[in-house]
Amino acid sequence: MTFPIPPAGRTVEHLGRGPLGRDELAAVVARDIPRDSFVNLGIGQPTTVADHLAADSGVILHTENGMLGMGPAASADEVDPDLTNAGKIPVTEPPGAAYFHHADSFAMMRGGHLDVCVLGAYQVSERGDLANWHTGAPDAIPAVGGAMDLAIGAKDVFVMMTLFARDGSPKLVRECTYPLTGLACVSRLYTDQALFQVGPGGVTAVETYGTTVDELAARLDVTVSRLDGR
Amino acid sequence: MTFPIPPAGRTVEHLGRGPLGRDELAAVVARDIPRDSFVNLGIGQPTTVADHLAADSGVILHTENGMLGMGPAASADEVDPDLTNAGKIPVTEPPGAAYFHHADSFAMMRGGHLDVCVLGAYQVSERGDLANWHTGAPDAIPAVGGAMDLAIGAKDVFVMMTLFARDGSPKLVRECTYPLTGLACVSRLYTDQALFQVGPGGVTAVETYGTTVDELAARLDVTVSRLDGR
Amino acid sequence: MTAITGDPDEAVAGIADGATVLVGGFGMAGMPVTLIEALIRQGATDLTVVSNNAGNGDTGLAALLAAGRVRKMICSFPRQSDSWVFDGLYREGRIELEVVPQGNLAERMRAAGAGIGAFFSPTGVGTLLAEGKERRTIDGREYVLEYPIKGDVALIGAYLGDRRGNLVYRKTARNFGPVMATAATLTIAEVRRVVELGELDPEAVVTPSIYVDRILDLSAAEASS
Amino acid sequence: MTAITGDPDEAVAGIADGATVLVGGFGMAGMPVTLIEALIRQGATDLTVVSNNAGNGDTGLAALLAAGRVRKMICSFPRQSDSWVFDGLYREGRIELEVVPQGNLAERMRAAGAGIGAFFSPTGVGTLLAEGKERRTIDGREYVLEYPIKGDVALIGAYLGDRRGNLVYRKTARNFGPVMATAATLTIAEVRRVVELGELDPEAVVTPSIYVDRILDLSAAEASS
Repeated sequence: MTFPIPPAGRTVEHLGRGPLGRDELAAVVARDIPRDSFVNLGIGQPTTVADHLAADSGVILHTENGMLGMGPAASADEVDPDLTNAGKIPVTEPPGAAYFHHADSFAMMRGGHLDVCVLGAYQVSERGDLANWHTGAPDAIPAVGGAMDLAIGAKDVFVMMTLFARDGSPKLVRECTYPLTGLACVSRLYTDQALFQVGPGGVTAVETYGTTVDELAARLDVTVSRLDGR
Repeated sequence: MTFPIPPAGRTVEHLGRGPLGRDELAAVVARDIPRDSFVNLGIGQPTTVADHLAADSGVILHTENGMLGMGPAASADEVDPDLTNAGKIPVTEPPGAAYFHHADSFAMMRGGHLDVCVLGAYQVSERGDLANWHTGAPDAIPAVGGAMDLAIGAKDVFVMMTLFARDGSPKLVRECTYPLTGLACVSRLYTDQALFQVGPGGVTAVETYGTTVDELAARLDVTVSRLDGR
Repeated sequence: MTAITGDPDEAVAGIADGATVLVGGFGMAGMPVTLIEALIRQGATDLTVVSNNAGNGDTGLAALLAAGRVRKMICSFPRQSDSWVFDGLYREGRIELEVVPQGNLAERMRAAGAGIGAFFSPTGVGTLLAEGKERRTIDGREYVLEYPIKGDVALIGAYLGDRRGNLVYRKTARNFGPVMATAATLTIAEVRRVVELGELDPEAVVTPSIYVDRILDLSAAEASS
Repeated sequence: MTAITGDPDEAVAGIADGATVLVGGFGMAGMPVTLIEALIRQGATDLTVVSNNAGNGDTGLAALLAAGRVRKMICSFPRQSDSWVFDGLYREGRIELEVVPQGNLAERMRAAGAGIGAFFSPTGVGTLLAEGKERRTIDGREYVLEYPIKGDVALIGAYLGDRRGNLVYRKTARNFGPVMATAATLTIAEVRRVVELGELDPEAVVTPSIYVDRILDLSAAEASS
């Protein structure tokens, strides 16, 4: 199922249902990507957003490894080892694509030319700080890839994640405790429980799924506003 | 006529003749460009060096406006307004050429990838400082083009000029009085009267044409050494 | 999304007085003459123009200068055998001039497009054109700090565009176009012809559509005029 | 002048112990596997390797690591599902690691190739990976100063080369190859096939021959093996 775009200026609580499943979450993110945008979808769950973009959305996908106008994942007989996405998964080349090298690809990101980038996260702060590259665990091998470049490299950075970790602790926090990927870079936070705006104005709930803003606010250590100011 | 490459370690005085004509000077520069070099020839007189490169020299010409493997000037029926050299003169495209944009073209220069660049000059100092872009006259419109990039952008910078100005003053000087194009960048100075090495070791005459090292030294305000140390 | 039009006036609509306009071309090669003529009709004035040269003859950029629309030129080589329009304005003190070494000019625009805050360049060290600039020795070599040049608008000439806005250029007419396309808020390209999606080789696209806001299709412009 | 050979061992001759080697590829796409295998046979050790990843599976870069030839990896993403060779060496403390954000990695090599002394990048500001780096606010935005990464050698994979040494790539296998080619003193490319002069479109050449010192022609290598 998909939800309609919420009316401007009003927070919508979708009750009588549970939190969003992974596919539903991807569909909500896809719903909010403006027509004809240039979009980078991060590795992992964000990649699935592509499956929910309407065929006529006009959205053009960028992949950090040097392609604009990337097509869907390749079927078995289409696999070409020279053509993959950032997750090294074989993809396809629709008409109108363009290839470029890594310095040009990251110039495109760093220069602020992408409209939207969708990333996963360990934590997001109320100001929009992002932590998504490193758990900080002493035995973890650090690996950043393009995460820091993407974090600062799009006009809008959307994060998609579950709102709570497996141990029940919130992942939307006052201050990130995990090592940061970027400062004040996230604009919208898509979770199974709710969609938030984050940034200089703090946290504002746009939609909730199977819960109310008040219920969520009680479980979070941040102040959650509503679009309608209540 | 052309001169043989002078024997290593010996300064050669070509007497019984006058100073070099413009064509002869270009031929001497061409003689000293190593086989298979990547070379940029500056606007004006340096451009004529191309006419003296052997057909089998393997030299590949770079033009700052975005081409490697530039061909000779276009004949009347070959003129293509989209294909010119840095002097905006129509040229041709032999097999094996490559085009690139201006940032890439100057990255190639600034990054030190060209073997030789040949420039004209108003003055060259004994240390190899170059002045070739601006007379400093109050009514002159300053225009630098790629001169400063070329001055620092080749492994070897050759300058070709007359040794003396029309008023008889030497153009090889202790300190340039014209505004500088680059510091300590010239390695070899080709003039109608003599070929010099310049740089940290000062001025060394390699060849003279129609005059002796001693005669030249008497007319210059710099110390001129000989390759053989006399 | 790239808007495609055959109408030069539509292509340049909305350019504001006081705008910084990047103008492609090296001499006449790659010069977006039709867009400049439309800009003259459009009327924006008090412009800062960034271009390698300061106009040739009486058309294109020279005509914009002659129309008195340009407050300041940022370029590498204003003085040419056929730059009489600029020369006259300059000598009369009616135009400001910032001379930038050609490679720094290109790299400063690249920096603007690539989100680089500033860079240390070895070009110009010890010369008049580096006076007052921050200087630093790195690894034994001297550099000056150069800042990005960002355009409000870029007017460029390309060879072909596709329906999506991807561009290819032709020979040395490529020059500043691809760099300027990345460095401006609004990039407008004139192309000889717009082709269908799939007609350009994805390996040979020089300017991907993300950098192109509007295309003027000269073949459509001619057909309708 | 670009030397062309069908012999992988000749292609990598002379690489010195202690060299910094830039290795192309993003995962296996663009990875110069035959050159790396030859480098293992060649025997150079104590290498610093700069590459986006730290090896996949047991071949290519992973095999070089397994052979104990690499002292230090500079990369953006060492930890992958199939990076067991690197993971083991790292956990045993037998290899040094410098993690660099992918775009800074590419841009630092571009700077090396382009003669830029250093540049201010907004990527990584306020993170662990910018600790100890010079920081500056320019036009209201925060940046960190990043320095060039220069290679003694670059090993890259391309698609086709021509007799002069011009290279084209194929699809997303292009990735780091063109940047690394500019950033190394000695650039060695393996290509599927070498074609005659004139067979590559001059508009579509990605790496001009000036950046290519040696080409390994894989079609000739196969024919002779």
